[in-house]
Amino acid sequence: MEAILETKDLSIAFGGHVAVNGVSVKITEKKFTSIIGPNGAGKTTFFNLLSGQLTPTHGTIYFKGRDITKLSTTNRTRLGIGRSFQITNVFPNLTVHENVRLAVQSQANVRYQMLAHFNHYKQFKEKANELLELVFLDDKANSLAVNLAHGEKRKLEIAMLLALETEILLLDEPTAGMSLEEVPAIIDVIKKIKGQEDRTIVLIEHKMDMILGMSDEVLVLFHGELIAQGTPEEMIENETVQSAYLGGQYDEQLT
Amino acid sequence: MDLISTLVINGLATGMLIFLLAAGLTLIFGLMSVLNFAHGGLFIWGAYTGVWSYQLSGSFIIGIIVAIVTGLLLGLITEKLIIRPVYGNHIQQILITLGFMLVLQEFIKVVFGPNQIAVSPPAFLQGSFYVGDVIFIKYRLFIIILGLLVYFVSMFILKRTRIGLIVRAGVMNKEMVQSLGINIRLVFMLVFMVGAALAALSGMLHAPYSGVIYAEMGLEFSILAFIVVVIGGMGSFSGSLFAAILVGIAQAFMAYYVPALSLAVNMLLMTVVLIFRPQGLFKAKG
Amino acid sequence: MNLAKVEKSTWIYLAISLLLVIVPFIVTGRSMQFIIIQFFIFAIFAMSYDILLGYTGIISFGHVMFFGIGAYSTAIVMNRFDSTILSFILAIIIAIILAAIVSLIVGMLTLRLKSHFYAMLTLALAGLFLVGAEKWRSLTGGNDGFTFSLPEILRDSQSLYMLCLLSLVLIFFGLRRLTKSPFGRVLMAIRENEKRTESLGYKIVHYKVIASVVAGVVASFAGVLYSISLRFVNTSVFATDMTIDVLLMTIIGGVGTLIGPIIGAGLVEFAHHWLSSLADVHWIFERWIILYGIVYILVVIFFPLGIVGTIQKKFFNRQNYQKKKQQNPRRKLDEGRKEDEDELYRNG
Amino acid sequence: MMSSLLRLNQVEAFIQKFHILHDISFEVPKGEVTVLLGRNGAGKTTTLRTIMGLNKVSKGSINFQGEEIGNLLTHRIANKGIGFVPEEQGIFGELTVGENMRVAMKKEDEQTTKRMEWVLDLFPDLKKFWKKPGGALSGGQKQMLAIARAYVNENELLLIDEPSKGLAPIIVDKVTESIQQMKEQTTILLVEQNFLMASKIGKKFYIIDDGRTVHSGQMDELKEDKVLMKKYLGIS
Repeated sequence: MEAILETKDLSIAFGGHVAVNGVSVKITEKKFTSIIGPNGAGKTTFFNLLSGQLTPTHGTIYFKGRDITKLSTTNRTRLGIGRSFQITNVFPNLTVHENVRLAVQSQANVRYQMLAHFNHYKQFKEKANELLELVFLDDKANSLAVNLAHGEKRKLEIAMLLALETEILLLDEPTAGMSLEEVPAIIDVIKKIKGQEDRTIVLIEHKMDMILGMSDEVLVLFHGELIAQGTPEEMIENETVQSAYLGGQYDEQLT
Repeated sequence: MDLISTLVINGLATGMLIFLLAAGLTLIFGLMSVLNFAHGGLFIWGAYTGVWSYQLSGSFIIGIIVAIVTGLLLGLITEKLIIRPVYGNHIQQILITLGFMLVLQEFIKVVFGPNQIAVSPPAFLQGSFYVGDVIFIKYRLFIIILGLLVYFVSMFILKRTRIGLIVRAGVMNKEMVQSLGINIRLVFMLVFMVGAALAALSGMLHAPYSGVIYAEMGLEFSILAFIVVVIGGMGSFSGSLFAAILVGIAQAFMAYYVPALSLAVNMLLMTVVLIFRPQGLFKAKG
Repeated sequence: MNLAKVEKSTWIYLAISLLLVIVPFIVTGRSMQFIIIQFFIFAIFAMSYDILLGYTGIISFGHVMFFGIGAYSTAIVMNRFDSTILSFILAIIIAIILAAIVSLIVGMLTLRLKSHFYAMLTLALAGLFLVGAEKWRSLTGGNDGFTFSLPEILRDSQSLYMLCLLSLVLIFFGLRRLTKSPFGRVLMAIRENEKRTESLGYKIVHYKVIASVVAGVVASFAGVLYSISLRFVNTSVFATDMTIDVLLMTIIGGVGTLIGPIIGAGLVEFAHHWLSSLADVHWIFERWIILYGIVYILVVIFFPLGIVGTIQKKFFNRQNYQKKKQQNPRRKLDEGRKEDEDELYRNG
Repeated sequence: MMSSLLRLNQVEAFIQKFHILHDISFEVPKGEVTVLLGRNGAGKTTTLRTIMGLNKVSKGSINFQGEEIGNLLTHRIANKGIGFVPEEQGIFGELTVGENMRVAMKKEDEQTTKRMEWVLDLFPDLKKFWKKPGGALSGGQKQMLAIARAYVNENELLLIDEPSKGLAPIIVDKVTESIQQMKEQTTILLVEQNFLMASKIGKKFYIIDDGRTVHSGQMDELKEDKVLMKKYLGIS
């Protein structure tokens, strides 16, 4: 199997605190990889390293064999690594539709066009609408993003990420903070993308049942270190994971 | 040699004056993360009220006291009316304090008239003396001593006293300090008042130094103070002292050797610093 | 061009422009015409500032340097060459090229900095230009400045009026199109959330530099008009007061609206004129800046969106509310409660 | 009947315009450890912050020792005798461990000094790193410092938000032990995701879901109630 994304001995320290410590993983192309670990295990930090928000203190990141450790966020996105954020991160005073259209526009490489009216690009408008429909936000297209409820903002995040059509999708807890009723819809969206089998998906998630159903591979982070890696079934059997992370029968899901 | 020493002393005196003004600015920025463009307004109000009472009473000390009191009061008003609604929003702070600067400057003209006022140092600080070949102007020496005094007293308060501790803790985590039972609003108001008083004091001290005061002085000097704060690293007290002295001495030398460039030297210094070290000289990271 | 596709607001603006064409035939007083001309010029200047502040979220305290570059280029060219239309066109070209070069260099050097550093650095750079204008006496005449002559047609108040109006209208529509282009939308995205714009694959520094070049060139053009309206130039065109003025106009009118700065410029210009003429009534009006400063402070605190922004927001909300009611009456209103707590603490 | 130290009655709260707490009602009996449980984003942290006055109460009442404290300013609430250990610990990173403690000490009398000594015996690490900046401590040490800091004043009630978050299991045991010692002297309201830890020290529990207190009972019973655990806590 081809590894599309690979890290070698990736580490980052903030002050004295090592948030990610010597993580070496291979993410297989067109597979669904989940990263689990308790709060504070370094999952989001790991994502930030992959997408370029942070620069590692040492270690290397390869995308299709190419060293991308020093590339900016912008360039990584253009190469094909897109991400959603755990802390909702949209353009508050633009409409929902504009939020998505900005992503569509970037994907279509229309970046410095300053003479034409944006409505000139009908295809962008339509594509943005399609994506909003996909995440069930079409009726909010003309609201300002700032006025969305939290769950809706998460949906918007996903729509923007999909609009970029990147080969890799990094999803940082897409269902965090959503009400229970909203979760299935988002899972459906993710399953739909997975069903198309043309993207590599990496997902941080706490809800074990969700991971079990979809993941091809599970990585377990604990204290910034990769303590186990394997199929979901293997992870459930794995004793290291059991003792260090799951900590007996109860407390895993509480995080 | 004596020429260089004289220039250095001149530069030090100018630097100390700028430091006093910048100290308040950097204190307020470093501790409260407030960009106060009205600082120059506090400076001229200190100068005018101080000079007015100095000339009325004949006592320089009274002038200084009045300037400080003006600073404290204006600081109180500024914090309550102008800064409090816009805590945490840099753009709004810049915009609103700039507007207040204009108002303060124009009010000077309303209260004290639009003309400039001539000021001379008090008798006991007039004149100069020689040590070897180097000339010491008393008033400048006075300013240098006072500036150093302010620096060390402030450092002592910040580093060694409980109130200093609280202020430093408050900068790092406001909510936590409140949760420990401390009224952080009051503490910050005091910090702002002290910063304003420093501005007013520097205005008052500046008056006899330049010999004349006028309302537009505020904006001119606040630009200078901002330059110093940026060069030193915003929020760094020691950085401001260093940068103020640097600017003061650079100005003194330029004024002597390349007078045409003396006005531009500060801007050039800042431009160079910002381009190569945008966080300023005394700060670890941006 | 398909007329049906033109937005309704465009027709309104065109109609207003036409009305303004008639004005000089009604208002024939030279001093009043002069005030309106000043209003047009500052409206152009304020719009250019709005591109920076309102659309891209950049606070510059040195925008006046481009205005000054325009003013001095014109004055110097007209002074050294014959006072013909040709040299006037040459002056415009020089003004624009100079402004473009300076804004490009300044932008590339400084736009990587954080907002408040950028604000101060531009303040300092404008200060450098001011010092330069004072010291380079052979070229600028120092503090006192100099007068220059103009071709006949530009000396005529009515044709000057038309020139300024035409410029205002063209620049307004040009900038409006720019802000509604895909490029303009990216600028707004940068204003809203720089980091996120980056992770969508946009190189934000490029955008900021382009925005500052556009703003610089337009400001320079305003400077050109300013100097020919006075037939005189001095160092005041580089003064910080001028930046503050244009800042006030933009904010009072409403940032990020383009039409706002025009209205702001009008208000400030006319208020200035009217209040200082009241100085005979009471001396306080001589200090009209106090009033103006207080109004401005109140605007920043209570109407941070400015006049136009506040109106637009009201309008937008109402429109949206009605739309929502029609489309989806059953939708629950209290969906907000799931807001991620952490996130709100950070934002709030 | 046990007297309750703190009582929340139908508390509602907003963050910005978002309605986060809808109906929070519970009591914290004196001398016990009461635990708040619930999913991520259920409103537990907001509840603690609202008690502390860091968040406004829009409706309902918060009663502490028979006195209404809803919407008092935070420092006043703190001075009534409530200590707070926030989720992110709130360590002053550039102050030393000693200075962190000094900020907290309201007075430096004999009694406070005694408490300080007692606390430091509980956390010998803090003594060892007395002159080290708080920011350089490990996660566990930070947590201990945060707890020690809240404890050094004579507080009636401690609010502790997820002390086990991001800590290694061995450290969690240490923190658990220290809280167990403290509960002898102080009433504690604990938010905790680590069920093992919570069940060791907690007596009574309340489950918060969707900004509402939906269930309460004794900690011992909860362990057996698989249905409840799955429904609200997602434990299978």
